Amino acid sequence: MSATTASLEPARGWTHRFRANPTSWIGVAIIVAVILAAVFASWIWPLDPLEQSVVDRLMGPSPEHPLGTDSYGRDVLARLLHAARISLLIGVLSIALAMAVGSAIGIAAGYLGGWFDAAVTSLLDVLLSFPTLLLGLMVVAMLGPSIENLVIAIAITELAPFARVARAPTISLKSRDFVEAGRALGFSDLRLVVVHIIPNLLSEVVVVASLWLATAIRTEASLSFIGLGVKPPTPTWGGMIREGFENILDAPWLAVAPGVAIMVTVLGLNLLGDGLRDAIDPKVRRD
Amino acid sequence: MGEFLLRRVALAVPTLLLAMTAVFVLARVVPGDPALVILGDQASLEALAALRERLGLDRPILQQYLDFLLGILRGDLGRSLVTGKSVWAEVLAVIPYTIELTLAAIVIGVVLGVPLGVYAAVHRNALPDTLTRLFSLAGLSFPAFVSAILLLLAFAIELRWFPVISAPKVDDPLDRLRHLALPAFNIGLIMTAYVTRVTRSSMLNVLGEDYVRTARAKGIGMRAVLWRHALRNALIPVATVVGLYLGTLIGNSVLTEIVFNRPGLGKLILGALNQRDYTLLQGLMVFFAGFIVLANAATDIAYGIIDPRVRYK
Amino acid sequence: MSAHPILAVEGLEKRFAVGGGFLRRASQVHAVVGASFTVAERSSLGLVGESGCGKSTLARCLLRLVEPDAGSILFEGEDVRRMDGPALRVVRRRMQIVFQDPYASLNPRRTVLQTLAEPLRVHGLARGTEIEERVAAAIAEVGLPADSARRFPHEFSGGQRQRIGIARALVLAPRFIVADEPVSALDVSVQAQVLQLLEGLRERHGLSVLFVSHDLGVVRHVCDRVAVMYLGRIVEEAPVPEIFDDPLHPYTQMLRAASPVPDPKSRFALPRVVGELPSAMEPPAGCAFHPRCPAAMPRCSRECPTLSPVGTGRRVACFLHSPAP
Amino acid sequence: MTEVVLEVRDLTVEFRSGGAWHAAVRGVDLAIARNETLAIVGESGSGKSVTALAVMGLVPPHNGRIAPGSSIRLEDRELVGLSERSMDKVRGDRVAMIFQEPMTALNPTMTVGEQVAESVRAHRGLAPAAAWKEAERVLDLVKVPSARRRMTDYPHQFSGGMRQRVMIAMALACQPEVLLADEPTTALDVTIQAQVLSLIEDLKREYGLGVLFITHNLGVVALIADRVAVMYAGEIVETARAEDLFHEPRHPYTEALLSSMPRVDRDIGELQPIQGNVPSIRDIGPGCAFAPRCALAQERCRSERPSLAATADGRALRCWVRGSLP
Repeated sequence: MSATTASLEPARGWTHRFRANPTSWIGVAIIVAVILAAVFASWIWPLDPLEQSVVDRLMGPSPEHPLGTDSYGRDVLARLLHAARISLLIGVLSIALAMAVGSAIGIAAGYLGGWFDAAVTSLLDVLLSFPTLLLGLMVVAMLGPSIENLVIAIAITELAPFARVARAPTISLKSRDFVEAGRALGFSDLRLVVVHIIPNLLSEVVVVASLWLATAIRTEASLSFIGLGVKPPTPTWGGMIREGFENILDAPWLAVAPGVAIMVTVLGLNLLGDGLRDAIDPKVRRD
Repeated sequence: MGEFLLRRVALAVPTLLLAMTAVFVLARVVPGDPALVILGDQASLEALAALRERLGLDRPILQQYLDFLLGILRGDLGRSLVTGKSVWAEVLAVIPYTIELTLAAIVIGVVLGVPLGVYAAVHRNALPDTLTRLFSLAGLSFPAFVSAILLLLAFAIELRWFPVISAPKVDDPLDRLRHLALPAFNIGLIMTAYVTRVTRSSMLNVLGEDYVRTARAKGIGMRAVLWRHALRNALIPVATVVGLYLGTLIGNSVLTEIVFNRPGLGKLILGALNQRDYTLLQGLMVFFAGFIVLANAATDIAYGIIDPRVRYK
Repeated sequence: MSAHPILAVEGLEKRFAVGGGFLRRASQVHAVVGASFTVAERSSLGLVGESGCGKSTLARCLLRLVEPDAGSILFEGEDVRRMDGPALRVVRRRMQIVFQDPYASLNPRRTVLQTLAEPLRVHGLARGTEIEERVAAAIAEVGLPADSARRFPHEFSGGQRQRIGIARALVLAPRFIVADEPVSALDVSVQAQVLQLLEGLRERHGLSVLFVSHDLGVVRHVCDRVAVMYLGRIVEEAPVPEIFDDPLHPYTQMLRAASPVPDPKSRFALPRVVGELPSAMEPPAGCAFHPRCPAAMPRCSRECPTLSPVGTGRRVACFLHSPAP
Repeated sequence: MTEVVLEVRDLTVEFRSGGAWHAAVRGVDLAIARNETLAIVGESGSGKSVTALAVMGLVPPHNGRIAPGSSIRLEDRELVGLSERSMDKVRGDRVAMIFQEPMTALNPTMTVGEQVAESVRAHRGLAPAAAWKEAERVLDLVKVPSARRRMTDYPHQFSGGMRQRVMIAMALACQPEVLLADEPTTALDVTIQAQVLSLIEDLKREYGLGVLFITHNLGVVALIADRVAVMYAGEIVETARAEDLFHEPRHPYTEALLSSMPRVDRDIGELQPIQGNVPSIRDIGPGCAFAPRCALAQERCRSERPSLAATADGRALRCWVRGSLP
C-alpha cells in the first residue's frame, strides 16, 4: 500500500528531499567516480591489464605499480580499472533485462488478476526466496560462463523483486478512481496501463533498480569468485579476488584492492538508492 | 488456528510442485548435450551414450518429468555421479555445519539488529540514527566473501586469534565454537545490518500509527508503549522479511564456507560444480527448493501467530 | 418534469465473492438485490443509505464499471448490459461519473489540460486548437482560474480538484451523470460551492443525475426523488420533501431521526437507535431490517416485503404499508 | 458558578515546516466545567485537533512545540512544562482522549480486554486479574454486548461502532475529569453515530465529566454541545451557548457556515457558499484570518487582527465589524 501512496506523491518535493539528504550525494559522487574510472580506464592508467611479466610477479605496491602486481606479473591497478567496465556492464545489462521483463510480468499479473495473477504470484514467491547466488550459480553452471549467460543468470535472479514491486501498485492503481474514470470515459485497457498506470509506478521501479543494481554487482562478483564468472584473463573484480585469494598469505593486497572496489561501488549504489527511496516514500520523510 | 495451519501447509503443496518443475526445466535447458558437458569433448560415443542412459536422458521428456517427481515423492534426490552416494547422504554428512553456521548468524542478527533498529527509530534523524543507517548500509554493501577475506586476514592471519582453516573437531565443543566464531561473525554482521534496517523502517511506520498515539494517551509510559505496542507490531514485517532473506543467508554461508574452507553445503556445491557432478547439483537444487518452500510456510505460520488478523481472515 | 425516463433499471443484481481461496469456499455478498427504478429526463434521483448498503456498487453497475449479474439497464431506450465494446464506448460519452475522493480521482502526473483533452482525443471529438478551446471552456464553466490548464492536480485544493473531476465528466457533453458522494470529502464551506456548481450545470445542460450520498441534508437539497437502500435492497422511494418530512419505512424513519440537524431544540430527541448493520454475508431472513425494527411483526422474519406503490408516486417495501395478505 | 475542570489560556502551538515555525493554534482560550460539553467546531486545518493534542501533551516533539506563555490547567494543576513522566500520570487518568478512526486507533495485535485492562493497571496499580475484572465492568458500562466473552477478541472482530465503544471504555476506565473527543463519530454511519453520541451524553451526566468535543459537523454540535467554540485558521472566532449560537450566529464565519449547510429538516432555498478556501497556516496575513473570504470585511479587517472580546451576554467574538454591535 505504501508503495502506491509513495508513487502518487506530487512530483514536486521529492527531488528537493533527495537533494537535502547528504548521504545521497555521497552515493552520487561514488557512482560518478566509478563510471568515470571505468570509461576512462586507459587514460587514467595506461598500462595493459593483460600484459604478463614473469619477473614482476607478486610485487608489492610501488610507483610503477601503485597496487602491485599479481601472480602473472600483471598490473593490479590497470586490471582493477578495466574490471570496473565488465562489472558495471553486466550489472546494468542484467538489471535492464530484469526490470523490463519483471515489471511487465508484474504489471500484467496485477492488471489481469484472477488465476493468472495467482499462478504468477506463487511462482514469484518461490523465485524470490530461492537463494539468489545459488540460482545464478545453477543457471551459469548449466548454460556455461560467458557475459551473455551471466547477464541472463543475474537477470533471472532479480526478476521477482521487479515483478513484485510493479504488481502491488498496479493492483491498487487499477482500482483508483482516476483509472476507473478512464474506463468510464471509454479508454482502452492498453491506454489505461500505458498512460495512467505505468507512469505512476515508474519511480518506484527505478528506486528498486538502483538498489538491485548493487545486488547484481555483488552477485556477479560472487559468481566470479566461485569460478563461474567471465573467463580469464578478462579482468573482473570477483575473478581478481579469486586469484588473489590463492596468494592471500604472500600478497594480501591482491584480494583487498578489488574487495574494496566492490564494496565502495555497492555502497555508493545503496546510498543513492536509499536516498531515492527516502525521497519518494512519504512515510520515512523527514518532517 | 488449527484450520489456519492446515490451510497454510496445504498451500505449500502446489508451490512445491511448481518449484520442482522449475528445477526440472532449468536442469533441461542446458544448451547441447549434458552428457557432453559433463564428460567433455574428448569422450567416446559409447561413454556418452552410457551416461545419457544413466541420466535417463534417452527417455521421453514427459516420462523423465514423471520419474523425477515420483523420485522426489519417495524422498529420492538421486545419486552423485562422482561418488555414487545418494544426494541425501552427501547432504546429511555436511548439513550440521551449515545449520550451525546459519543459526548462529540468525541469532547474532536478531539479538543485535532488533535493539539497534528500535534505538535508531526512536532517535530518528539524530546522530545515532545516522550512524546506525550508515553501518547497516555498509554491512549490506559487503559481498560475504569480501568481508570473510578481510576478517580472515585480520583475525586469523595477522592476529592469529582464530584458525585459518575452519575444520573443527566434532567432539570438542570449545574447538567447534572457536572454528565457528569468525564465519558466524561474518554472516551475522551482514544479517545484523539487514535486521537493523528492516526493524528501523518498520518501527518508524508503527510509531506513526494511530494506536501508538492511543497508547500514549492512556499514559502508560514511553517504554511500555515501545515494547508492548510498537515492537510487537513492528516485528510482523521483520519476520516476513527475515524469512525472505533466508535465500541470501544461504548464499552468504556458501561463500563464507568457501573462504574459511569449512565443511558444509557450500563446499559440497563447489565440489559438484568443479567435478561437473550434474546429478548432485540437481539433487541439491531440489533440496534447496524444498527447504525454501517449507521455510516460507513456517514464516507465514509465525506471522499468523504474531498477527491475529491473518489467522481469522 | 417530463415523465419520460432517461434511465430505467429493472431487477438489477450484483453478487461479490468474498474471501475464499485455496481449500475455503468464498462467501457471497449480495451487494445489490433486484433493484428497479427509473430516472426521469432532467431530474435527479438520490440514492441514500449507510456504508455497505450497496449504493455505490449499484451506481457503478449502471456504467458497467462493475459488471451486474442480472437485470436490465435501459439508457435512452437501449440496454447497456447487452452492449459490446464499441457500443459501450459510444454510450460512455453520454453517461459519466464524478467520484468522491478528489485526491484519488485525478492522475497526479497529468496536467489539467492532458486530463481534459484525453477523452476528446480518444473519442475523436475534436482536434488541434479546438481541443484547447473546449478544454478552456470546460475550465471556465466549472469556475477554475483560466491558468489552470498547465497545472498539476497537487497544485489545487480539494474543492478545486473536485471541479476538475466535474469538468472531466462534462467534457464529452453527457446526458446523464452518476455522482458518487461528490461532496463528502470536502469541507462544509467548500461543499456548498460544489453543490451549487452541480446544480447550475444540471440546469444549463439539462442533465439527469443519480446522486449517491449518505448525507440526507445534501440529498434533500439537490434531488427531486430519493431511493433509500438497506443491505442491497431499495426499501423506499419517494419524492423529496415527502420522504424526509413523512418517511414511511421504519428504516427511513430511523435514518431521518439519526441525521443531525443544526438546531439544539431537536437535541433531546437523540434517537434511540437499535442494533447495528448486520453482516452483508449473512443477511437476516425475511425483511433484512426486522432485527432493528421497532414495528417488526412475526411475518417480517419470514417473508421479505416487495417494493410496492403507496399513494401517489411513492413506493415502499414494508408490510406496515402493503395491503393485508 | 460552575466548577471549571479544564482551563486553557493563550495556547499557541507551532509546527516546523520548511525550516520555519508556523502557529497552527494561536492564542486559544477555553474553559470546561464539570458536567459540561464544550464543542469546538471548525473545518480541516482550523487547529481544533491540535488543541486537544496539546492538552494531552501529545504534540509531536520532533516538529511541534507549545509556545511559551501558554497555559493549560487541569483543576489546579498546570500541565504545560510537566515532564513526560508526570504527564503520563495525568494522561489516561484525569484527562482522557478518544480519536476519530476507531479502525486504526486500537492495537490490532492485542485483545480488547488487554487494551482496556492496560489503562486500569497503569494508573491503579491493580493486579492483572483485578484489572481484567475491572475492564470487563467498564466494557459492560459502555454497553458492549456480552462483554465478558468479547474481552478475548481482537479489534478487527468488532464493528466500527463497537470499536468506538471500546475506545470510550479505555478512556473512561480510570474515571477522568475531562474527556477529549476528537471527531469520534465522523467515521461512523449516522445511526451508529447517534448511538455513540447518546452514550457519551449518558456517561457525561453519570460521572459529571467535562467533555471537549471536536467536530466539523454543526448538526452534531447542535445535538450534544452545551457551549460552542468556533475555530477558524487556528483561532477561536466565537464562543457562545449552543442555543444562542444557532439562534443568532454573530461572527460572519459562523453565520456563513450555517447558511452553507444543507438541512434535512427543511428546504432552505439557495445555498450560500463561502467563497475561496481555508487558508494554510503558512500564509495568514496581518489582519483577521477570515477577512479574505468575508462579505463584511472592511479596511481595518485586512490590516489589524481583532481579539476575542467578551460581550455583555456571556458570549465572545473576534470581529471588528460585528464586535462593536451590542
